[in-house]
Amino acid sequence: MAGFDKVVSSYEEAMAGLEDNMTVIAGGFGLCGIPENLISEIKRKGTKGLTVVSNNCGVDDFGLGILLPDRQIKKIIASYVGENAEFERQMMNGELDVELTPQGTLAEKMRAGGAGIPAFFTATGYGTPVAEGKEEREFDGRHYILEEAIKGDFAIVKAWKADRYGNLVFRKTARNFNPMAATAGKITVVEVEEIVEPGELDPDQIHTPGIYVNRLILGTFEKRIEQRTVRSDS
Amino acid sequence: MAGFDKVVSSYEEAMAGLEDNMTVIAGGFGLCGIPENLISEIKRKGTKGLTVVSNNCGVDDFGLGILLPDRQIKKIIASYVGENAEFERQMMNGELDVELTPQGTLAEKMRAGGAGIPAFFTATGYGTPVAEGKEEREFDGRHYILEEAIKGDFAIVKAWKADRYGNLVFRKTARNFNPMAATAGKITVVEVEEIVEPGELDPDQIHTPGIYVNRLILGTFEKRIEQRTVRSDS
Amino acid sequence: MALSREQLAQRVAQELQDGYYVNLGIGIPTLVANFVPEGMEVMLQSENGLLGMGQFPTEAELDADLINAGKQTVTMAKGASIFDSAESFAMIRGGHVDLTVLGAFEVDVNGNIASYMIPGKLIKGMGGAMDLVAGADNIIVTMTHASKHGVSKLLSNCTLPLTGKGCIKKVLTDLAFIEIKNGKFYLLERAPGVSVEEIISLTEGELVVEGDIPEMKF
Amino acid sequence: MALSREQLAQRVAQELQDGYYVNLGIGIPTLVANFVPEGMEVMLQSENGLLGMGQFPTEAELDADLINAGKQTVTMAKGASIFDSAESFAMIRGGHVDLTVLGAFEVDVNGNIASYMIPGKLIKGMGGAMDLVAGADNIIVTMTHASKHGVSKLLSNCTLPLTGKGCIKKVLTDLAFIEIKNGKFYLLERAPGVSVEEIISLTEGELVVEGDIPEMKF
Repeated sequence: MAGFDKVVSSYEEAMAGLEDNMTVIAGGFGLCGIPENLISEIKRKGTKGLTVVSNNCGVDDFGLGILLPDRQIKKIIASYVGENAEFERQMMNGELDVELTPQGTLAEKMRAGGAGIPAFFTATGYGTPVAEGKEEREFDGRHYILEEAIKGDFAIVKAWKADRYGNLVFRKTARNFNPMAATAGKITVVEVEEIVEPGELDPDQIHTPGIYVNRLILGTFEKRIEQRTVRSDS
Repeated sequence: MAGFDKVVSSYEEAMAGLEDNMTVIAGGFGLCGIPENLISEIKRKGTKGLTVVSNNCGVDDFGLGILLPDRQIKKIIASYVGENAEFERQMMNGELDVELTPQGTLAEKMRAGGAGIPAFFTATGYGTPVAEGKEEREFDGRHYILEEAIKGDFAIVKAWKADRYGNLVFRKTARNFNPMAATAGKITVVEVEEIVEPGELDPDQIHTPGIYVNRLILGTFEKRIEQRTVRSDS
Repeated sequence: MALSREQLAQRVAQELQDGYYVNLGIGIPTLVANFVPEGMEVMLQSENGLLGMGQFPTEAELDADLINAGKQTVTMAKGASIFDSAESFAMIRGGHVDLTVLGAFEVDVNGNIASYMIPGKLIKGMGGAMDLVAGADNIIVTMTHASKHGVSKLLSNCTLPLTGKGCIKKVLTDLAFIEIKNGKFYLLERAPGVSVEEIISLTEGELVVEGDIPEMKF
Repeated sequence: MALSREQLAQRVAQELQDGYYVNLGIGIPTLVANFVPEGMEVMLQSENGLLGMGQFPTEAELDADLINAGKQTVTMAKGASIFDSAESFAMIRGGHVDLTVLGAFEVDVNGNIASYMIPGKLIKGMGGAMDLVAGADNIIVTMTHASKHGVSKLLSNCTLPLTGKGCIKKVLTDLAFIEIKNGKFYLLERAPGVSVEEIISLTEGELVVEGDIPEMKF
């Protein structure tokens, strides 16, 4: 079964082939469901000039934010980039190219990239700065703009469980952008909390089929919480 | 919890409001995962002039095929319409308008209809009869055609299990077009083999969230097999 | 008296209906969940991939894998479902959410809304706001009627970069409940004790006042 | 001797690689699954929503909810996954399937393929064939080289309605294995005992024969 066994044994191996100026699509929303160790490996490698596609850019010392101090990110395509002082500094100084993209459009652009859809129309962003330079068209009396797909040289993904074939299961809202990211990478690398044998996952309950996954690695995760909100136990 | 309880108690109630000349989107592939009792109810009602969107049109005496003898279907949008003598007769005589649509394009048109995407580009069908009258465009040196979304006045869906809120779980390849159909109906009606209480389904394992479902009915199913192929037990 | 944050939320809650799927933005909209009328059930959609958001977790329930669109830890209500971001915005963009409530910096008489960016000052991104205003039919914008310095936020033309064009029909401010149609604001209700004159003076865009304007009821 | 159906399948199977995700069309392509080389694993994609198709079921295993794209009852292989039709064609259209094998009525020197319709005779629809030929980089078409009456099916221009334009690069017929490039057919291999002359005579489109053409090995 060697052919479908996607498991690699080191993070170095997991991110092998990542080169300067590549495009990396990352799953995660805020700090939830981010491929934290794959990001750390990119920091360790010191790869530069990256275009990163991710809903957010982490915080100053966690998530994609850790790639900022060494200026590893040249450009980021994201929907929301608050909560990060170094990010703001680089953006304001023009050291970092930021392409703000509506969250739903971003998700759909990743899905389209993986699904062989080069472009689609959406009402989102019509008449706003997002529409600048994009084709506009009416369907049934409503206005839409044309948005193009996004593909990455690498996609980095965090799942909960996987079998060795790369079939993935996500947990709660840590799913978010991860399934779309997984489809849109030329090389898709996934880190997970548990790896089981093929056949152990219910085929009806697999969120991402292994066909999208090239490399799989078992990790341990900090899972930092960005907004810790609790109620009293009463 | 009345507001989210989607369960109705009769097939009459399930299909109430279906009128002549409406568009009905149906889940199912071949005879697998078809909403067989909802189709029977349409036959019983005698609704005429329907535009039906479904991958196939059943066989002569089962599935959507049973709507043919009384000429209830005016037009069908499908990818494959073999195995049905009455269908062929009506099509050849020009009594039935058939819009052949590639299977993947059909699935994506339904998804787009439910997802607020009025149109998308696909390479499928470029340079073929399917492309006639459609816009063509190049992206990165490849040719694509523009396909528009499909929406229905009704969507009829077969799922395996549901909770009373309309959260759906499908079983094996009976899933097929059902999840997309469910998103694309103004009124989405679902028949299932089992209804459980809200909270009994694992939120991570729901295939179709209840927000897409308007009516839910418990049914019993013949589940006819179109191509019974078995191997010996050895 | 201008409405408090709680009163704003309370008034919005009067627009809820039993069985509504609702998306509540960050800030005042979030408070609406506290005022769902007795005997009524609504289900909260969180655009990061959760339908059926519950209350905040206890310490024991705290789960880093379960957050809302504001990145706060939450729980799931009974009958909740989880999905990916593409599915979540298919729901939103496809018009399946019954009511969306969100804040704004400015709205104008043409239903334009500006809510995500102040050039040179605040550039954090639109998150899901552009999808929410473009996808929903039924949107209530909650905002203060004017700045602390008395500068109206209900304008003839938005001055800030738009979040959406021609998509807002209802605005609830701390002073008034307003409908937008035919390129004008229509005054529907006023906050208790707030005069029509005060509302007129703080509304820069054309405001139509027809007949007696009732006070909001709580 | 022209290849048998089994030999066609056997020759296609030589193009498989360990770890390939493969979509096999109805008919001869389906037989390829029987000739997967020893020690090699491939996973079969069925476009109705199954990755990891197994063999036909026993009577005891028979399940109306588990069929393949030919509507035959099947089983699942270990590590299989199930998904909806949109996801299935996202996989196909997005180029994630490593090899697609399907039949045809005609192909031509420009890589066009006609496989789904004979006007006035056979109008059953394209099913997933148009998506498969448009989405895959690596396609092998299996077909008979000519009709029973000796009419070539390898043409300068397809005469039947196209399934796809410019998307076919490899054709295996009962007589020859052919590559399509630069607007020409290139003869790569011939069936055992079939002469180059016979292939030339039954190929209507321009056929390039360079050097010695080896016989297929089985």
